[in-house]
Amino acid sequence: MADALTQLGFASWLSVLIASIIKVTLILVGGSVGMMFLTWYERRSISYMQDRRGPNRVGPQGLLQPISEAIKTMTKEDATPRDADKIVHFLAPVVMLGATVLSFAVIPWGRMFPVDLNAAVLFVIATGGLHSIGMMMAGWGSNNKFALLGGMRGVAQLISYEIPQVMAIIPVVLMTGSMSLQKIVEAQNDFAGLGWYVFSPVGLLGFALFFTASLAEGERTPFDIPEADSEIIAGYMTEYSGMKFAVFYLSNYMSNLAVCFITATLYLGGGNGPGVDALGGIAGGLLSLIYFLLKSFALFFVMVLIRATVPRLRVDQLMSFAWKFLLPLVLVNILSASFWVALLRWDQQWPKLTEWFGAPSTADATNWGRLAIAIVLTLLINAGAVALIMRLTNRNVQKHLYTTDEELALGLS
Amino acid sequence: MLKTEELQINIGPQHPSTHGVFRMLVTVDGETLVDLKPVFGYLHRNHEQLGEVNTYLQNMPFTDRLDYFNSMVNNHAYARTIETLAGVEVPERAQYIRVIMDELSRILNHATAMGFMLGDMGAWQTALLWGMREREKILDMFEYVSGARMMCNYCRFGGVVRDIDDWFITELKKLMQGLPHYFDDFEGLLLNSEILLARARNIGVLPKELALAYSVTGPVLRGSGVAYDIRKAEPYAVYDRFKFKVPVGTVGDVYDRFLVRIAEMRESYKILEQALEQLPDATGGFINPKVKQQSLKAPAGEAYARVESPKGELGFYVVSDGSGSAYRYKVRAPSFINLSALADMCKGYTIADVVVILGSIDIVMGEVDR
Amino acid sequence: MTLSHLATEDVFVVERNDADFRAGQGMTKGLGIVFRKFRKALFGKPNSDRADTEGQFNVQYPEERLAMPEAYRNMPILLYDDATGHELCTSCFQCERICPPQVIHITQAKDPATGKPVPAAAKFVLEYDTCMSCGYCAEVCPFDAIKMDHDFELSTANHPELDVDYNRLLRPVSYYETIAPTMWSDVKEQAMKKLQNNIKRRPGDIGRDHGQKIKGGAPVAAAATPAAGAAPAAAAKPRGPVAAIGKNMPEDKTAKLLAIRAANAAKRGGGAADAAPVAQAAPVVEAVADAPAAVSAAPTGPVAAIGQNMSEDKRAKLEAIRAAKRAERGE
Amino acid sequence: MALLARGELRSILQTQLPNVLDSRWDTQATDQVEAHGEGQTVLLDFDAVVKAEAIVEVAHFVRDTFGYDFLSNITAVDYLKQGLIELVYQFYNAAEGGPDLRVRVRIGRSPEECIVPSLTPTWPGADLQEREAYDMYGVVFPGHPNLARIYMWDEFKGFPMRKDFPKTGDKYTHVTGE
Amino acid sequence: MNPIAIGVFIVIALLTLGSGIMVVTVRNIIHSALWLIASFIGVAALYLLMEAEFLAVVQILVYAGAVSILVLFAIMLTRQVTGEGVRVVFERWWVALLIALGLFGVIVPTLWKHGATWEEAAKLAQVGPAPVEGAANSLQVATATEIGRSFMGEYLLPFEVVSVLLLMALIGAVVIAYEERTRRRRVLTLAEELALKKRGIVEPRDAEGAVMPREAEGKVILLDSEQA
Repeated sequence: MADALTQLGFASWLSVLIASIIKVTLILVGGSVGMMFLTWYERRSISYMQDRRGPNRVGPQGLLQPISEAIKTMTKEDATPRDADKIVHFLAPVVMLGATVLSFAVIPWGRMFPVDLNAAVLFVIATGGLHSIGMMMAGWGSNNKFALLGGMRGVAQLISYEIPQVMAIIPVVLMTGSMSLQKIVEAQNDFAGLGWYVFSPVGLLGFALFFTASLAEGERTPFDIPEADSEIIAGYMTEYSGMKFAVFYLSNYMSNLAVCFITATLYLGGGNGPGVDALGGIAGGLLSLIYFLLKSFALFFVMVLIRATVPRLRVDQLMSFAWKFLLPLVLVNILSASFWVALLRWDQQWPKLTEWFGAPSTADATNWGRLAIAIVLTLLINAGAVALIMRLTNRNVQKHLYTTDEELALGLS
Repeated sequence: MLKTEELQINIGPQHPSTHGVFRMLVTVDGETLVDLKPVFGYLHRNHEQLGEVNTYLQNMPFTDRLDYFNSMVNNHAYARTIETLAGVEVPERAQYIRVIMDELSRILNHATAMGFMLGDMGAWQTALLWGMREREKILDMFEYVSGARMMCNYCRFGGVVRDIDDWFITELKKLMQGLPHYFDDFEGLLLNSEILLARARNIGVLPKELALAYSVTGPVLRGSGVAYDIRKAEPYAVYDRFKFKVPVGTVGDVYDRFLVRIAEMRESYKILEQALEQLPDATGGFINPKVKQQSLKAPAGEAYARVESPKGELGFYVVSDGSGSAYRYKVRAPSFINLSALADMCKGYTIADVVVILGSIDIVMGEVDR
Repeated sequence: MTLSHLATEDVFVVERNDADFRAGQGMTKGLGIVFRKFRKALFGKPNSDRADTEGQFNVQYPEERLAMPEAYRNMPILLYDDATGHELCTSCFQCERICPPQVIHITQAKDPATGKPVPAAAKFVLEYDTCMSCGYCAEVCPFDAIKMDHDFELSTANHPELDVDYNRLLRPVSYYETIAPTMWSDVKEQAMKKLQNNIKRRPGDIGRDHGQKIKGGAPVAAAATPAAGAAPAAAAKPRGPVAAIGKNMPEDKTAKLLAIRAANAAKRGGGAADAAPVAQAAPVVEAVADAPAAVSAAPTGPVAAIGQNMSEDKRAKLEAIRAAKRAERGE
Repeated sequence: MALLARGELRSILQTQLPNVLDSRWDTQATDQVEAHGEGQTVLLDFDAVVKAEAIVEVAHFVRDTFGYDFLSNITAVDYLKQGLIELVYQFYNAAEGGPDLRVRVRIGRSPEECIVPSLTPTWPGADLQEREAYDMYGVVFPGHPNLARIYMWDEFKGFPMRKDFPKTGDKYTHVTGE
Repeated sequence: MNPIAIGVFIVIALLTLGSGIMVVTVRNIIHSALWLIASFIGVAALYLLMEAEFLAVVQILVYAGAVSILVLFAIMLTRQVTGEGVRVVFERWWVALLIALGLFGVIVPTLWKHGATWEEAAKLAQVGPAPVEGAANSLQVATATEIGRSFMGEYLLPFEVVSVLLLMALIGAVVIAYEERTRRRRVLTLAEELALKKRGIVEPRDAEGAVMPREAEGKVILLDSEQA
């Protein structure tokens, strides 16, 4: 875009500035509009799950409901507790929103990339990590026990789940050989746009793990412990009202949206799909955008479905889930991903393989024999690991089911 | 060595999951609960004194306001007490009608109570709203017979105020067609959900040995494994004519209470089926016509009558001095007395468990704070 | 512990399935059920029967309304006879005595000539804000004069307005007939018979002046009779979840007519002192005049449109009566 | 473990625990006596009225001997004219089912007399009920772990369910001195 | 470098330095930690300006997102923070100054000496063949690929030593925490108390009346966190 502006005769610094401003505006507007749509979407779908209608009064099908609610929250009184740390209390929502908006910089909208960062995958995770600072500030700055408790819980949760989240990405990075989201999308364009990572055993497990960890990062049920309303009221947001609360909410939903976008990009092929390449040009771009949005919103629907179904975990269960369940599986998944890459890419290390099945696959020629071996091997490793971990978890639960001893397992005499 | 600080937190009186204006002053060590003090009285209106001022009939609508989920049961218990006191005969049809209303109340109470408990656990209202849907259907029928959805004021001394008609019976049969689907959905939604198991199993254990000493009644007592149901132990109305089972738990945790409530809904369903089958025709009348409702005078003496309310043993203890109003009127409110076990049940568990345990006791502040 | 009062087959232990191997199957099942619900609610037919447990269950309240069962009781109202305008109440104080929260306050009417009590109420005040809708007053009334209304849209910001006096309690018998036809037909004969007996003992306009001293002309409320009579006697039993409601119609029309009459009376009165009430009443009349469109639309569909300005109607009515009073004084 | 008929407990207590029965009500002549509360006639029951200090012993006795292990209800009644406060303890036999067993304690209304030992150490379920009796009737339960007002606020004076408590006027303004 | 970049650099560098100064001067220790985060983010921005994207992101991920939060946690868990007057003690300021000066004295000469070498290396890397597809196209020093290669090749030994050291720290932390937990005061649940009572064990209580930790008949009573 900057180049085009320079050609129109703008000074180079001016064209960079204008292009950046346009991009930033688009990201901000896209993010907020997306968030507004998301709230409507969530409320309507959860309503249908509960046999009700949901918001349907403001605008067609209630689509304008988020706007009326935005106006409502913005015009509400903005209260600050008397003993709060005023500056920290004020800055907390800003930090939260800032971190979220940053992550939108690298999100590919179909085939359109605002910024193609080399370490884009890590960048998204890192901006997600910044949330913990905002939470801490909110929890501490409010001078409220519930807020502090919520902030502490939130930060502990975010830090714990960042690890499985980052490590769940490693297989994708290994398989692509790059951390750029653009490259990752391109790498999933095989098989007429259907070579998504989720169709491989490694990608499937990775997808499940990453999505689960992302639910925790985005504070979605069953991991909405920092704002568990039935326990600690609203967690770190307890003392916020009006616009600041709205900003928290905005950031929350935007980060959920970002999580869906990233998951769709990493595992579901981003904007890839049948027909995108065939169309090409602007039409193909539009089609890819549609594919991308469809995938993302389908993922969000799963989030809503989970929210409508399951209760939330307890804090200690949350932690043990991250450390005792997700982390081992993630590590195993990295192992099988390296097998995958080794089988499909390398030739010198296993000359026999090359002898039997030919050279490793490239983008245009797929080596079916090697692919089959890779699928079987990784499937075995992953399934075995999942079964093992589940067995261990079950045994652990069974063992500790009754607090002290068998005496408590009372029967009807 | 680092020593953790103990923190005092007020949960309530304005808190999303205290089921009304109820306050728990909790002391926590980290997230573990060290001590819990329940604080009552925010809704206290001296109901018992009102009962001493009102005439017997005037007091009937006030009993609606005790446990406002089950006003039919409250009416029944109160009417039974005054009938015992004044020696009033109740026609058989009225007894059956009362049983039908009681069991419908039990279904609606358990459906919503479990929904609220799951809501406290963080399941976003789905179970609650499905329960609310069934409750709405039942409330519509209550409205049809009694004139009001929640404050039914339906029982009179020696019967009920209005007979049930064909419309009611056909609608009840239709409702009963749908109820098993609801039970199945509800069980399928959460009964085996791993997260629910993790949150409910072995939480808030009230062992069988201690349950009776804590005077808890209803599903809390049965969840602990004591098969004590007033409908069986001291059958009232026509409960001795029905075949139903008393579900009991084994461990006495939140999960057992949850399971017992679901099983009770299914048993209530069986009772409804039998009651509809046995319902005598209208020749016997639905109210004892000899009773002077407005100027009922009971002979001096005392009476205590109790029913198995969905929340436990609901009893009214009335002392009469021979006049038209009670000399002493005391309510044995199940959720109030069940609360006496709350503090000890919560000890040693985490803050997140406290709200779940409270939800599993199923309290209504209208009854606790009388 | 042995439980000797219970046979063994009467007790069963709930199944906990503690030993089951858990691999997320329970959660998956739950997700499946919720998704099925979603599908049925989105594409299936709405929930219309008590046997249904699937599909939309909502009623879109201001447009759609559930039919009220006849027995529904909200707030008490007083009845008067359409034909003669005589109130059914004889101020026997039965309701005042039974009322649990003691919110009924009656003053008996007296014959101005002899000073003897007359079987009619001079004042009848009911505190709606404290009323607990138990329905005892309607139950005990030997003359079937006090009945429970079905109108539940009583919310107001003006609290004192909820101390409702005689004028605002009165409804024609025909109105009650529309909301509870069978319940009225059960008691109609004896109620009317008792009323005829009482009318004989009421000198002059006592008992049909509705607490006002209106000399000459038909009683105010009689004007409302045609409107009320026109209201269809809808079957009130809630067969389906949604049914036509037209019960507010007579009131709207009554209010409108009253307002117009009051305005006319005020004009006749002329005096400068009366200008204010007329000006006050005028906008209300206009507001009410908008209502007919909505009202006329009502019977066509299953969903009845109802003027949302209920309290305004009532205010209009009240205002109109006051205006009439002042106009009269001016004459 | 057997169910007791109404009135049976008194004769059993007379033979087995002769010291626990309240001698003031130890009359064989009639089962009930006319008493007066607020001008009306009240009949006072004579069944198993025990001494206040013996309530714990009797409660354990009925639990251990007859299986009445479920303390369902504790009711305080104020008989103003007799100057009595009666506490009615209702026990149930959870194993056998059946009707309740009532054990009564009658004590004076003055603060020195209005004392009954607490059952809370053995029946924790009595906790809130005893607090209620304290709050509303002023019965003091020594041995109760936390005998504080339960419904009324801590600064409240008087016991609102007593028959001589003024029923009119705003008590709150009176207390705060406004 | 274009003038915009230089301007941005000056602004970011000043902000970073300013936050750093605030860290040591501000009186409230929580504020100080928050300023530290700001300074970390400033450093990350500087990395980004040098087009060392990977380093920048890791800086945010590890330092701003995790390390600083650990610092905050440590402060909050060891001090009464909800109350008033959290002050940084300034008694040993000269020690800090000494360490800072020493560090400065090490870093500046190193940069001075090796600056030219690094630039050359960067140029070499730029013209050399990209080792794996997806390697960065600009300065190669700081890209993920290069870092990975150096770790696994040239600096393998130090890398492994550091890993072992970290692992030891990790295990040590677990050991300390584990001991701490078993000795912790904990509250018995109703069922546990009953089970102990049945065996005739009266639970030992400390002065405050809380149940003391103990082993009952050689059997360790399980802790809550183990039940999950």
